[in-house]
Amino acid sequence: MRKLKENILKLLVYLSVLFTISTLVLIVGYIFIKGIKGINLSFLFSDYSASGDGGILPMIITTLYTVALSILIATPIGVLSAIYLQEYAKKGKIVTCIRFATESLAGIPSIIYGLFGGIFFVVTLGMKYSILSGSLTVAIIILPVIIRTTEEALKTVPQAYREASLALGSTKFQTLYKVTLPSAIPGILSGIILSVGRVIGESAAILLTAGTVAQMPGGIFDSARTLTVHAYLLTKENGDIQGAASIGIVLIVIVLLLNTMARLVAKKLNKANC
Amino acid sequence: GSNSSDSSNGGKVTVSGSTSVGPVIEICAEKFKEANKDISIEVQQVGSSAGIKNTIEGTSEIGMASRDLKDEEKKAGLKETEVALDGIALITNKSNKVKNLTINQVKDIYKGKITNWKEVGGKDTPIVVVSREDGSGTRDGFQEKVGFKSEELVKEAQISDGSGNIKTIVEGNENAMGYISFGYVDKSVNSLAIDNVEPTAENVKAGKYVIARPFILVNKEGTLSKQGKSFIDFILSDEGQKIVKSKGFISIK
Amino acid sequence: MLVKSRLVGTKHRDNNNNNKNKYVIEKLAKNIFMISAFISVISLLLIIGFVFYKGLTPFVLKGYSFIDFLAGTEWVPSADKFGILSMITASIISTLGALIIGVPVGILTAAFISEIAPKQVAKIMSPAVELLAGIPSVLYGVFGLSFLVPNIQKIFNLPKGQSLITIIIVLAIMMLPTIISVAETAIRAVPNAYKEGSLALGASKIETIFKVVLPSAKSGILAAVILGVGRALGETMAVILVAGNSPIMPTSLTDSVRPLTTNIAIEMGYAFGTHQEMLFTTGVVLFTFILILNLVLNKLSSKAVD
Amino acid sequence: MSQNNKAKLCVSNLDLFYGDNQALKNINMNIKRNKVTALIGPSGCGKSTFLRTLNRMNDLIENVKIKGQIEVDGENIYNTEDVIKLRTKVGMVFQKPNLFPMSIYDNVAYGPRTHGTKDKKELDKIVEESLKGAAIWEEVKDRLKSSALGLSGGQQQRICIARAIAMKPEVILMDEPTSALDPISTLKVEELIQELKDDYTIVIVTHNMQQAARVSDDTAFFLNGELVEYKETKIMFTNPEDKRTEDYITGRFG
Amino acid sequence: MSQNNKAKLCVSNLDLFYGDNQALKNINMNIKRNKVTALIGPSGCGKSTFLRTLNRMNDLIENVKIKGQIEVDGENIYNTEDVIKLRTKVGMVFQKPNLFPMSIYDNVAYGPRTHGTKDKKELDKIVEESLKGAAIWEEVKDRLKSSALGLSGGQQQRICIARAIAMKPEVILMDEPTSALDPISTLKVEELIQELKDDYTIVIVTHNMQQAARVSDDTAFFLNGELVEYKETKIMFTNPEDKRTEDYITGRFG
Ligand SMILES: Nc1ncnc2c1ncn2[C@@H]1O[C@H](COP(=O)(O)OP(=O)(O)OP(=O)(O)O)[C@@H](O)[C@H]1O
Ligand SMILES: Nc1ncnc2c1ncn2[C@@H]1O[C@H](COP(=O)(O)OP(=O)(O)OP(=O)(O)O)[C@@H](O)[C@H]1O
Ligand SMILES: [Mg+2]
Ligand SMILES: [Mg+2]
Repeated sequence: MRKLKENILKLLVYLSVLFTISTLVLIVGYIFIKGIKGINLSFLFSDYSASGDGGILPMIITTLYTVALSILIATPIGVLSAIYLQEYAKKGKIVTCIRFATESLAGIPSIIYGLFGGIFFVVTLGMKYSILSGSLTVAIIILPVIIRTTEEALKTVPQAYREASLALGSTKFQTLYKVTLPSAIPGILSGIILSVGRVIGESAAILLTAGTVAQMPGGIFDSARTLTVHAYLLTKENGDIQGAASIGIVLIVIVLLLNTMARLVAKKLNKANC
Repeated sequence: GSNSSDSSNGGKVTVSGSTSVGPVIEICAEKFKEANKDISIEVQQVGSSAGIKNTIEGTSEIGMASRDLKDEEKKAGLKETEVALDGIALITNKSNKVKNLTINQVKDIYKGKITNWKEVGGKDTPIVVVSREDGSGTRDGFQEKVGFKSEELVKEAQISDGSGNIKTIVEGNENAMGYISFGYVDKSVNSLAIDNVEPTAENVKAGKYVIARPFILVNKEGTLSKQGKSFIDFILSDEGQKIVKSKGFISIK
Repeated sequence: MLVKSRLVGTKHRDNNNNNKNKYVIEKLAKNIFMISAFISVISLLLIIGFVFYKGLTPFVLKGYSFIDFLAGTEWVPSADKFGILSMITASIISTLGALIIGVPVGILTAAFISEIAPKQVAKIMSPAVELLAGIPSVLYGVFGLSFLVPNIQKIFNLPKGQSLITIIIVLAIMMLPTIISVAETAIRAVPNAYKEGSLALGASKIETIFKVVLPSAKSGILAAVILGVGRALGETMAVILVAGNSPIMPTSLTDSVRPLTTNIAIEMGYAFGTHQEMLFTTGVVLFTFILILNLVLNKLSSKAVD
Repeated sequence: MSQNNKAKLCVSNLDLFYGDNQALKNINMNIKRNKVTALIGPSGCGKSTFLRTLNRMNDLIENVKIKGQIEVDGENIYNTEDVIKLRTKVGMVFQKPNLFPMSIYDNVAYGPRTHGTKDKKELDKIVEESLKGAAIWEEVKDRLKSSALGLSGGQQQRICIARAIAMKPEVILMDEPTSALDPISTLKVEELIQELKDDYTIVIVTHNMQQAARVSDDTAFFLNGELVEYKETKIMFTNPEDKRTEDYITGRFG
Repeated sequence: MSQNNKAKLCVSNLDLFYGDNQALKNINMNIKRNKVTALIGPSGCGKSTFLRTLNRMNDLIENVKIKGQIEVDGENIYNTEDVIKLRTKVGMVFQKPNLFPMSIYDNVAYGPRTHGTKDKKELDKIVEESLKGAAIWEEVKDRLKSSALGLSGGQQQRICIARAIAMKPEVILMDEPTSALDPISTLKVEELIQELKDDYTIVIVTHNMQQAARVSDDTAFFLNGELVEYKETKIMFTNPEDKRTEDYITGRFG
């Protein structure tokens, strides 16, 4: 009986893993098989041309701009908010409400954020269609993710660490940046990695705030087209699955690079305190 | 491209709107810039309504639409310029033997009165009807010319938001039938003759192929900049219309 | 005695002044944290306010009936008919379906990576999963449309593959990476002492995982589920491509349906006026829907605590 | 040394390495059935490490290499696949209390439940008996359903003991089980150990010489991973053979 | 009782509640300067709770209500805003070792660094002295840069003591500091306590009566949150006034 239960549970675990791995292999495999033909140097590194076989360099640059900017905006605000909620605010109705609101917002379709950003940043604040408007909008989208994952990471830091530090006459703030935050970094980082994914994958919200101009952006105040928006337009308007898959490959490589970078940073930070 | 303020001709023209019109305008912009290096043109593909709204609000100078203006929009003082015609082709899967339908058959299929391909001379398989979303310019044009209303559309119809998506669906499903703008038709699908009239630009121009609608540019009355005006003029010029033709659309000339 | 002579004596204590600085920094830090939280809350409130303002306009100012909106089954904007009951139904079924598949698979995979897998395997799997999180939803949609849809059509012998079941699979896949990576972090944080305690009582590794590790990581796992569901619900681009989007009441898992999210995304580009506002109302309904879901999930988890 | 047929646990030529660092050096030891064996020695000498090899808890730590063999009832525990059976037979109480974040009741019922006891009444009985056995019943009987983590350190440790007892193992390994207890509870636990030894084999790590003297039949003295001396407690404390043992024991009393 | 001018810490009418549950009841106690005061009592009687009020560690726990007053050097610690100064003055060693996940060196240097000591040489000196003071230097001097969490329980606890000493506080609160230590280290720590008391005021919670008898000048006996008896250790152990004190102490020796 016990063995049976044990085996069933084991089977469930392995089936789950199998499901996860096979979807991973299927999706990534599919994208590679469809898209690899389109990958070549001129595709990657030449300027876009509406009429012919241009490359996607402007989109790559735009994507990097957007990721960097939105993470730069959302991470400090999100992490600091989480610190406030977890370490400073009195546990009570307000915090519960805030947490509840953030969680619920995570489920609003991004197009609604896009419409909001399109009115608030683009028109009201006069930022026009620009990488800045787009980044601010997706920064709001990823805020809940960063807040929640950071909160969870902080929660897992043993109370004993905080007590020890405070008992040594450290202030709450010293305790925070010397003990609590370093212990929470892996968790925070996984939140950021998820957010990078979310930013890179965003199409609707960015389309409505950063626009779709297929040109090399001169700066963050220019409108431009990210890789995902490009893939979205290719699929939706042209049915160009192969082109979308080629962009998919580029995106996967970018995500891989960014994740590896994040991991390296985490390692550095971990070494610094151990 | 940033605007060079020192040149009297320089400046930025912002265009936004329909994703059907967008690609061809993008090419026009590229060509236009070759001759007018100091003018930069920004083309946003965000949908007809958004483009019109942007033009009303002043976010964009010129709006692109693949449908006629609604009364509410006209009231806001917009001026429209027709820049091209677009035929709408009925498409089916490559393996489908049906090559021609009457316009009434098309209507009945979309209203759900004909549900099997054998009723129109094909195999004994159900027809999977694919349509654009409510509000789409292509759909408006299609329904108006075929002669039925939105609420009459068979409820089970597959709804898809973009010519590309419709093409992909039809390409992958032998039962499917959909409609897309001429500019997007290619070898991956069959395009049907309607009442024995082939879907070609000549037939549209000649008025024989009836399922067609205009592409328009709009701008706020009296606010069009010199650069904006010269861009619209370029599109209407022979060179501009050649680009329109080369993308499979129909020149208004 | 040697200890005393060394330890006592000059006190390298900082004086009061120094402490005053610390308290100033402390206050400052706290205020910065508070302001950040405030910014977050404000931006989130702004969005909620915006959606509600837009979404409630037709009912408050234009005399539409909210009941008809919720209970109506016909959606023909150009004929001024706005009923979303069929979409609510589709959303509930597809979300629940995706939850039923995605949540257990995600949690169990996370448990595998953090507790069972050899270190080498875990080291490959964890970034691979994060990679899945980085794939844009459009590509999930493309994959769904050109791989899942034809296969579902073939397997179930249907006229078309766009169906509830396809949505469920795509959503389940899409929530996986978020659930896995957040849950993995939570599971890794469970103290070793708990595991040792359980193993020493003769529990097997699997029993330990299910009875001690997962319950101990509950809060984090819940966060994972909520974020995962959020991602799946919020991402519409993939669903649009595989849903079929017919606004009809589903009668079986093989029907084409239009969930609330795709209704918004698919028509927003061309919508204006009342039609556009009704799409925002759809957003309001969706928001309420997610609110309820979160409430239920939170209740479930707090029940499990004691 | 005792004969094999009396021995419950036979340890021969046991070496243990944490990476390159040898923590146990050629340990040979026969632990007698139904006796209490005390392990003493300075901090870091390997007592906990040794204890943990006896129910294979060291399997969990990476980079641990174990050589030699350990037999329970004549069966080599590092040959069998059935670690669960081993650990059911050989219970353990850890140095730091490690209760699960569940209610007191669920903590104690954890073991029996895991091994298939589902009946509510039976579980109630086991929980009550075990808590009584660990001298904590009176303090917690009114709050069995509240979280075990709200208890004081000493209370937590006694719940840990109750949790181990609830499994009715044959061998109980205790790693400084009373280091967090007050004298009264300590006494109760010591009495309990005395009572249990009729049916159980008990191995206890302690820093408290008096405790070792009071409760144990045999005592083993570890130093730097070596087993320096191992014999009857009475003899060990009155007449240690090795100079180092004497130093250690008298260091305490002197 | 001692006179006020000799008292380092004056506790008057102290009540403490965890929610509705009263853990300390009207405690009045003057803890003498440069003496070692032992707190004894059965598990759960409130010793740790009391100790933690002395440097306001209970501030961290929600739902704690404190009434009455505590003065350090005549200053009410619950009136001052400067908790840092208080905690710098009043160091603490906890019941469970709670080292940071950092190197041994960084753990010990944590306090001084927090208070502005940046100089590498000075830090090195402080770390070495503190580790020596806590009788752990020899064991760890070659692995100062490796993680403190890889140490045995006893080793960890001594690092905790070193970490507290490194701050050079005036009062040191110790919550069962030797419960995880072997007799030799215990002895060393007890010696250390004796040495330190000329300049420091020390409050120590212990379950070990002998330890209380050996190291403390005064002893306070707690029961169910009440201070039952508080006097010179010698008198307390030979001639307890209260029946309950006698029962408790003799329960150990009887
Ligand atoms: N997980 C581990 N990894 C590496 N070394 C370890 C580990 N656990 C223990 N050690 C080392 O092995 C030696 C023995 O440790 P052990 O915990 O067995 O000592 P102990 O006798 O139980 O001490 P104490 O009385 O302080 O609990 C010590 O030097 C310790 O530092
Ligand atoms: N954080 C807390 N919340 C609620 N109750 C608590 C908390 N900490 C302690 N208590 C309760 O307060 C009482 C005193 O606990 P305390 O930890 O002070 O006991 P102690 O004398 O130190 O015991 P031990 O010797 O076992 O460490 C106990 O009944 C305990 O259950
Ligand atoms: Mg040990
Ligand atoms: Mg205590």
